Amino acid sequence: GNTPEPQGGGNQSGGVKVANDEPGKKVVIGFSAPAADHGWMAAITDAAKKEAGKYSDVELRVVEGTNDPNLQISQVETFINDKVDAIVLLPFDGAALTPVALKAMKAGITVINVDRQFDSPFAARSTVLGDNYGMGVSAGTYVCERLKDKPGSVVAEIAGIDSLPLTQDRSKGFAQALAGCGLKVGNRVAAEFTVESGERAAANLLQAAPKIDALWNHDDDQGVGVTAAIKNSGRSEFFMVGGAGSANVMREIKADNGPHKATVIYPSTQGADGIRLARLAVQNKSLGDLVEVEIPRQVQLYAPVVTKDNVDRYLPTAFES
Amino acid sequence: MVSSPARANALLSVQGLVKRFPGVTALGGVDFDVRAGEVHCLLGQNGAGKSTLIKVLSGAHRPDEGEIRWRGEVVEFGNPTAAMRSGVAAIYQELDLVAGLSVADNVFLGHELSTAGFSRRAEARRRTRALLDRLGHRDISPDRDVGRLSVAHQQVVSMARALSLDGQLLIMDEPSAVLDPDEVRVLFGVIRELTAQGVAVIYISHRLAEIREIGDRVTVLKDGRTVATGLPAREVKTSELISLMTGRVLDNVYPQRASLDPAAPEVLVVRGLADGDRFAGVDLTVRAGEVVGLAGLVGSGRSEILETVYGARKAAEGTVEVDGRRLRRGSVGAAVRAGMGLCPEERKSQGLLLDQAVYRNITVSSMSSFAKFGFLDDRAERVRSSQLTEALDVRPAGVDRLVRGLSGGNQQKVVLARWLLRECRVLLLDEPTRGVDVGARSEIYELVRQLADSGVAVVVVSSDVEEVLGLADRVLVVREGRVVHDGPADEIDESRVLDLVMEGQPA
Amino acid sequence: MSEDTAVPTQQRTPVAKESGISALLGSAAGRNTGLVVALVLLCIGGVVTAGDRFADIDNVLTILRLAAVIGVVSIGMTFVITGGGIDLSVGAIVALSSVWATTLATQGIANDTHWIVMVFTALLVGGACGLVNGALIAYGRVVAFIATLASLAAARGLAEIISNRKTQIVNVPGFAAFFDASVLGIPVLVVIFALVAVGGWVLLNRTTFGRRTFAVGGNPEAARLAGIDVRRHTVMLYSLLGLCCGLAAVMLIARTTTGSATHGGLYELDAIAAVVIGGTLLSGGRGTIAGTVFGVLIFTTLSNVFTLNNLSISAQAVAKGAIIVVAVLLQQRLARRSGA
Amino acid sequence: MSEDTAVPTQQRTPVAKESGISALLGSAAGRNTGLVVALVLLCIGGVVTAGDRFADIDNVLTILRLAAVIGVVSIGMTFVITGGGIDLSVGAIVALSSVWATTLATQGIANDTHWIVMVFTALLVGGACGLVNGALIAYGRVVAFIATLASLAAARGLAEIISNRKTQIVNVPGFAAFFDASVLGIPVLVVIFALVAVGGWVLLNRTTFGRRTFAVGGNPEAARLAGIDVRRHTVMLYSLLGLCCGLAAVMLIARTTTGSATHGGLYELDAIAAVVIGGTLLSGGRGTIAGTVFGVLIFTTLSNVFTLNNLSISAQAVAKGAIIVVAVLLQQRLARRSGA
Ligand SMILES: Nc1ncnc2c1ncn2[C@@H]1O[C@H](COP(=O)(O)OP(=O)(O)OP(=O)(O)O)[C@@H](O)[C@H]1O
Ligand SMILES: Nc1ncnc2c1ncn2[C@@H]1O[C@H](COP(=O)(O)OP(=O)(O)OP(=O)(O)O)[C@@H](O)[C@H]1O
Ligand SMILES: [Mg+2]
Ligand SMILES: [Mg+2]
Repeated sequence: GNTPEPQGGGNQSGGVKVANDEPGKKVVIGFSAPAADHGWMAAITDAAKKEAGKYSDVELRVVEGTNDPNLQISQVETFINDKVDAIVLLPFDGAALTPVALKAMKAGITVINVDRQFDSPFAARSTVLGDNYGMGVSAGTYVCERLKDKPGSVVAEIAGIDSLPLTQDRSKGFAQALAGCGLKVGNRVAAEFTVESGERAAANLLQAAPKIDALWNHDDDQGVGVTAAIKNSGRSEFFMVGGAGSANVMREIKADNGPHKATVIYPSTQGADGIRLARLAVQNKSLGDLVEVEIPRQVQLYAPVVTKDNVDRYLPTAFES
Repeated sequence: MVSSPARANALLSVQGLVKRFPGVTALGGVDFDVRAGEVHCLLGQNGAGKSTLIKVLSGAHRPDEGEIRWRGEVVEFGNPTAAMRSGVAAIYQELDLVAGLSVADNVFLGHELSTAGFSRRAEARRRTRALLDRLGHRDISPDRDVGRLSVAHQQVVSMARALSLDGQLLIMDEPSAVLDPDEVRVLFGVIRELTAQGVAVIYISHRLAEIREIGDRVTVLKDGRTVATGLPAREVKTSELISLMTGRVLDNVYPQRASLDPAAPEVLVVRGLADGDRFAGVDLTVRAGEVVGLAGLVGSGRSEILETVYGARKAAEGTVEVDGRRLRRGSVGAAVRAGMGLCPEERKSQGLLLDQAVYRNITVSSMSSFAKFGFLDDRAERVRSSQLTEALDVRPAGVDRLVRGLSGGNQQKVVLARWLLRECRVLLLDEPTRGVDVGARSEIYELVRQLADSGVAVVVVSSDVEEVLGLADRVLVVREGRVVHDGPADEIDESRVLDLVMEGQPA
Repeated sequence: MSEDTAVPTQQRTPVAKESGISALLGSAAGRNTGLVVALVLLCIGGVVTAGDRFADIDNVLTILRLAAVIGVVSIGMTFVITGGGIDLSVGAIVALSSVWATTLATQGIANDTHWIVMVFTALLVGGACGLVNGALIAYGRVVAFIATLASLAAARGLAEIISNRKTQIVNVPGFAAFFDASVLGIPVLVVIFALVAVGGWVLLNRTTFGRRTFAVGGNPEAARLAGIDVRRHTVMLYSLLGLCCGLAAVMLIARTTTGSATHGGLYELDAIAAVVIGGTLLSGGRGTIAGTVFGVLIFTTLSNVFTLNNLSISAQAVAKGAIIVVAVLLQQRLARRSGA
Repeated sequence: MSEDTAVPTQQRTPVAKESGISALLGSAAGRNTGLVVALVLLCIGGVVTAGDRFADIDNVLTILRLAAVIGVVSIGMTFVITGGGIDLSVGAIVALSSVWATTLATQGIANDTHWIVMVFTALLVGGACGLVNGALIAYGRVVAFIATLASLAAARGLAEIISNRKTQIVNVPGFAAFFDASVLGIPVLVVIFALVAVGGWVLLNRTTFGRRTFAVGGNPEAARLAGIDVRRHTVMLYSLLGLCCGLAAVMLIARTTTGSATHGGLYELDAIAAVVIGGTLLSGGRGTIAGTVFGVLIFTTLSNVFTLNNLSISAQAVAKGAIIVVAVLLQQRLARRSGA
């Protein structure tokens, strides 16, 4: 009876792997992430803190979130100076933080890389990845399923911050999945992961596309604004697929009273997983359900589609945006 | 100090007033009193503390010590509003108008005509119109942006503003400095009208002739102290006033002209200079050692001619040559490199770096002569500057002071020092003695003469016709942007110049 | 430069300025020819590239709705900049006001009484923040740039603490209904923007407060000597802007149905840009509400045209830079020619 | 205020100011007492809350390394602001320079020749951007705020287009080796920062260029009439800042081993804040390099102390705002007491 998702909430899995949760050697973990300028990112830090709070043998140091690689590097340097046992790092830019992560590894610190990948395999002991490309594919596949009988349908996309590689991966996955059923993205705008930017982008997009059949929005946090804009415009001819999987959107899917008919999960518990892995690695423990004696090099999380049919399964672990 | 009965009757009386600024005591004990209906003149050298006194009286500065009585009661004017409420209105030396606001807005700034917060604009415009008419300026529109008026017109607006306050005491800090004789006459008419109604006027000017004409009593300040008060303005001897002010005796104000060498080379040659309709066909030739004066009404375009010669404005037509080499149009850099220097009309906005040290203001145009490979020799700059400030008697001394803290006249000397340092070939002086006291004035005349004798070509613009005639070898009269007369200074007299200047003007 | 060439002694016919709407429109258009031309060019660009989709009435309303929120902030900013100040904390104040007005507690009271409680809360919070800014600057004599930079950090931090970094969704009946409605086909938000613009114009150009704002910004020393309490006036200017931010927060809550600590991101730059492109001097003493409105419209229309045309964000950025420069150059050339 | 009470006529001995290092340190500390005190208080706070972890030499070097990049930009910014300007595009110029210097093409040439090619590319791009800014402002007469806002958008857009919004990784041998090294235990980046600071100080305070900068910023019209080519000087100021941005880009490339269009985010605010908190007048005419260095150090030390102390992120923002205000008030009170 293991839960299908490793990220599936501490309490559930905690009950099973009693041996791993037993207090061990004290572990000091440094945690650094980009600025919590949108809900998902805030949820990442909150979940990590909550997870760390469950273990009496973990001391977590959380530093100010920042979108300046220069500052984030110096935060990691401070962790190195402090001789912490492990660092859980969600870098603003994976490549930019690689040298300092290498430095940390060389100093004997266990680095767990979360979400945005380093460009050197030696820079982290283990990597927890969401699947951005897979998210796009899941969303695209779902859209294809619903529109497969209607060739020539108009598909629109509201992306997140366009200059981030993760946004580009999501869009690529989405476009390729759509191509599989002969559809393509007709209109695309980018927002900035915030409610306000979502509203603004959606208002313009709805003008740009007089008729839409399906809309994929990369991020449920900005989705709150997108929904507001849709409501304002009084349009209802299309269905909407969300991204990231906030509790709000899942409740909407469950109630079936809004444009959202599905959302694709991008786990906001990756940071929490990072904390767990870091603790296990420092204490020389292994992942309970694996045969291996070491934790794996890389864990890639799945990006499932949540619909009315399966929403009850995901709602408990969804983040409140 | 005993308060005499006269004091008790006075509208305003001041005792033991002290005002200190960091590093300097501007007022070190001032006593005087002003009666209703009189014109009380304040005299004193540059930096004597006249403007500071005015600011204390009008609530703009708080005194450190001393007592001000208003109608016999001790008062404290904590801010300008308090003074205005009591009936004190002031025209400050440094015109304090807001560029960007209209004339009418400036006149009623701070005591706006309004109903429930909404401006009564038509009313304000009408009253401004009336005030300006009373000051003899039908030509200033109440809707005009004050920043676009000439300095003289701005001065008129300041006066309108002071009149609009309907005060019991009107304080004027060098109102005539930028006015031409005609306008001064109108001003005096207004002052007489006011005093006849019992309004008291404190009048500050460096022109002794004006004091004699309009003043009733005179108070002399020296180094922040009263050295004499209550002197009868019409009777007291000029020499006595000057020696009270300066502590020395001055006789001949204008220096002796050396006879001009007719073979001296033509240093500055201007041909057919024109700038749109502003001025046209200006020819001007100045030989080495010659001082050429430009006389004309305020607004006749003299400043603009000077600025165009200097390259600060781009000429539409015409050429400017220095020592036979033609200058690039509209380039100050070229003019300065060719050896030209300009003391601009508005020293505060055009001449000075107010928040920088005196020596930096002096060396700004000759930096390269103090620099090796671009690195400045600070010490040499200070030494040369102090030599100049001593020669010009800039007070207080000390070249590290910020220029902002200097009195108006001393600021003017700093600008002059800049071009003395540079050893120009051609020096253009726009109102060089505006706001400068008698003592310093004769020093400046002396300097100009010395410069000319050393071979510099000098052009002087001044609204003081007497000054132009006294100082210049040759006089040009400018009217509405044209040169209407060009001849030796000793072949023309003041009334003839005034005739030329006014010709065709409505009286 | 061609300046006006009247000889001073010659009687100059005073330019008769009629008051009333026609003057408002006339002078606004006159002094802002460059901006009007830029906006018209932009619209032509929109029609050419996006045709009916651009010229559509719904699209126009979309543009206006988008302009409304930042527009209200920009109008307040016009006052502060004209008065010689600057405020970097507007976005943060909008965020804090939006969060405070949508806490469970506030919403609870609003549900028990009336939704107007939320509006007052937002206005109060915004006004208070402005008051603090103004007091720091006028009485504490902290440079405006630094004081409001500090407020930016503090207000956003506070907004995050209060909201616990969650998006707060509004469930007060009546609130959304009121703000989503239309008056004669014009959305309430746009009506609010128009009212604020007209009110701002009257305040700046027709009242003592407005005259004093110009004076305080143009020459504070002269204003002081004229008996104006410059410091008190400064506090009032920042408080006014704070109120505008509070109002903008209400409008943003209505638009997004949420309050959030992320609201109002980079509003400071957007608002200042709109104000400055509109012709208000950054150094104070000159300001125009009409220009600000044009500035806001130019920026919103720009992003609308880009979106209609499906342009990439990077290309948008480059084009945006170019268009800003062209608009300003145009405005300058035309203003100079018209002798203003 | 204790003033000296010399009567004006009394001859005042001109204060002889010795030149040289002692004067530099003395006057810098003197005029910046408030900043020094603020920094010392911050350090005491650091030692009290984080003890040895703060006072550690490694930690000090960490602070300095962090300060180096933004420090170089801030020194350039000091010149522009002292000269009466402002530049909002610095972050975007850093990004564009970093991207241009790390394209495959540039790296290819660098690999074939020498890594210095990358350095020159970055400097060239930065300088060119500054030149464009300066020309727009000085000759095009576009307000600095708007011109550089436009450059901000354009340069970031261009950086994204060139990099195709990918992070570009540096693989040039020697480059990283050079910049990661230390000189006598001091990291090369810190050495560069120190050199730029000292060079900037000399340039601003000891050369004709610096003197002209003060003149141009203090009263451009007076500077022009004194024979200074104000427009050319303005162009030089912005170009200098552009060069500083190029250098900062090189340092950032070294620190992150990447070039990216996202580099330098919000550097404009950080740099302006450091400059202004250091005592340079935003309106121009007064500027101090030492103050800027203190300003940068205060901000970086602040975030280091926060990092060491595990504070809640939102509380950090609030504290940051409060500390900025306190530092400025302190600086003002002390400066006023010392009669400066
Ligand atoms: N704000 C100030 N800060 C420092 N010193 C000042 C300030 N204002 C005036 N002073 C000093 O006070 C003294 C008196 O100056 P004030 O302007 O009153 O002279 P004044 O008699 O009006 O001279 P002038 O005839 O040149 O106008 C001068 O030494 C001047 O340097
Ligand atoms: N920048 C300007 N814009 C508009 N009008 C101007 C400008 N500069 C000057 N004028 C006008 O041009 C006229 C001529 O001014 P100018 O200063 O050249 O005369 P002037 O003979 O030197 O008189 P003054 O004695 O006042 O210096 C003035 O009436 C002034 O109003
Ligand atoms: Mg005076
Ligand atoms: Mg003149």
